Amino acid sequence: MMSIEVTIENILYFGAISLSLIGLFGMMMLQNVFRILLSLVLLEAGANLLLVLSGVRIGGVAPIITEGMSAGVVMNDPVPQALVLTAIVIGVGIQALALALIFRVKRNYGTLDLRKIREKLEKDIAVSNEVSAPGSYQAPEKLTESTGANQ
Amino acid sequence: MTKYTSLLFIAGLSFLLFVIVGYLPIAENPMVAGKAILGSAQQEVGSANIVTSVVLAYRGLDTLGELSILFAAASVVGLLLGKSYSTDSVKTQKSGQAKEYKQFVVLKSLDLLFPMLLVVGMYIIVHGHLTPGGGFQGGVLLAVAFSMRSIVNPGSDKKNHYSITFIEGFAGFSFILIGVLALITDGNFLQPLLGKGEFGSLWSAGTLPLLYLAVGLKVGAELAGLLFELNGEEERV
Amino acid sequence: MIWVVALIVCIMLVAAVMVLFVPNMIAAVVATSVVSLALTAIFAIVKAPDVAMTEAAIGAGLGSLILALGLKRLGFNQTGGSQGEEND
Amino acid sequence: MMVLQIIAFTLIAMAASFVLLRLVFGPTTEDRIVSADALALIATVVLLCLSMFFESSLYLDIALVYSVLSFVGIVALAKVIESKVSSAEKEDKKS
Repeated sequence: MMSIEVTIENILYFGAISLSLIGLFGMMMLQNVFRILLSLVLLEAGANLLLVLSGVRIGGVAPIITEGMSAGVVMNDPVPQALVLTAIVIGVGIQALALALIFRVKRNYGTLDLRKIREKLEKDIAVSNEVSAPGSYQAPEKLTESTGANQ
Repeated sequence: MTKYTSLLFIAGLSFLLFVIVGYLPIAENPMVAGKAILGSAQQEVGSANIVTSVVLAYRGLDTLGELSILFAAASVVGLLLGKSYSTDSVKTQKSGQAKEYKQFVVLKSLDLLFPMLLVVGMYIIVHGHLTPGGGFQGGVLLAVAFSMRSIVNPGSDKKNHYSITFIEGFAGFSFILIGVLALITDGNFLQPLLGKGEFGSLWSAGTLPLLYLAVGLKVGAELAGLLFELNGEEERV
Repeated sequence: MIWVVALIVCIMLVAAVMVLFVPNMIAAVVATSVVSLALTAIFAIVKAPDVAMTEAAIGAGLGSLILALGLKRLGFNQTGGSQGEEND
Repeated sequence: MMVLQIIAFTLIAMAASFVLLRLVFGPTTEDRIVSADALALIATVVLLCLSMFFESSLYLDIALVYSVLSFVGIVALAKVIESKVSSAEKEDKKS
């Protein structure tokens, strides 16, 4: 049985992993597209925190050389910090791109619910292929009802 | 059924992550590349901020790739939203002027904030090699400074998209030009040029401040264009 | 110092759970910016000032700005909140 | 110095927990936005205190950037609320 000390690093690792898992949970379980985007932001933040924590050293200072600094001082690892610096900026680009896609989804389908979008998408595909609407293996009764009402 | 599978996957992943982190050497990792960079960055690059020297000198090509990814994201957003953006600008022009009286306090405080945002942004960009900060953070400040007024009052912006495109292209071109000049004179792409200067002063670390200025202008122009695009009319169903 | 870190991590996790389960969408965006805020403080505590400044500028400022523009444009601000409280 | 640190962080922790209560249980959206604004102010103070206790002026820039940009984010969120009010007025006029 491993004993776990309560130190600052352990608390921070716990927070980072929990944040990533909360984001992953949201991305897999929720049905609203906008909320899935928010979960993606959380997942990204947790991964970034985990990456920065891997470069922290005990008693380290920021990797910036200042004037009164003695020679033997320990510095944090600059490489993960530079990686995360890049990742955060790319993350906001991904966020804006996903938001633009969500705008288009809203304009075309009129809803943000993932199940309704999937239903309408399958119907569109069936109409464009000139076959009857397929029954989904997940909810056959509901789907046939909705398509029957429209015909 | 899918729900239970997802829950099982998340539970397994959390178990795996916690066990892996339990066996990691927390806060004492060997930092193979980091130690070498920390030892030689002051002599080789001459920038006080070692993260800056990693971003622009040791991994400068990655920064170029990142800028191109950001450019691709901004242009795809423009491609997806471009039509509605260009049509409603004329329509909202009149209502924007009428709205100006309603939002007096916010608009005046934004006018007061505008020079402060510019000064802070340029300070962050120019001092990127001495203090924390740099092109990305200062670029965000510049983008917010130029697009905030049109976000608060959608009819009042002049929509000079042309100058934004020009600044963006110019900054990207100058970034690559500095890299190619280094390739010609020194044999390595994006090698810092112009001598190291006095350590810790504003004109030090060779071409790193110029590179960060280019990055800041490019990021600022791209994000400002992105905000203009996203600030369109409400989606009608 | 350890209690400060524990409190900040607590704030971060509470806000993260709130992002997923609060019914109002505007409150979810507010909670996202609170997560970024706590992350900024954590990055400053682990002595990574560059990353902390990036997170402050992009996560807390530009991120919530972009998400607020998205909310405005997607029509989550309609009266009654029936659209905003669509099931999730 | 240690006593000062403990007192400062205790006061900040109390303020943050009260504001957090309002953020989680706030009945209206406006409450939550105001509490997020207050939390941004508290975070600025935390960053300034960290800069004092680490005895390094590098962390002051973070507080500067954070305080400026949090204002902008809150203004954008307030715009969402304001358009909510104006669309409600429009619907009232229609009906």
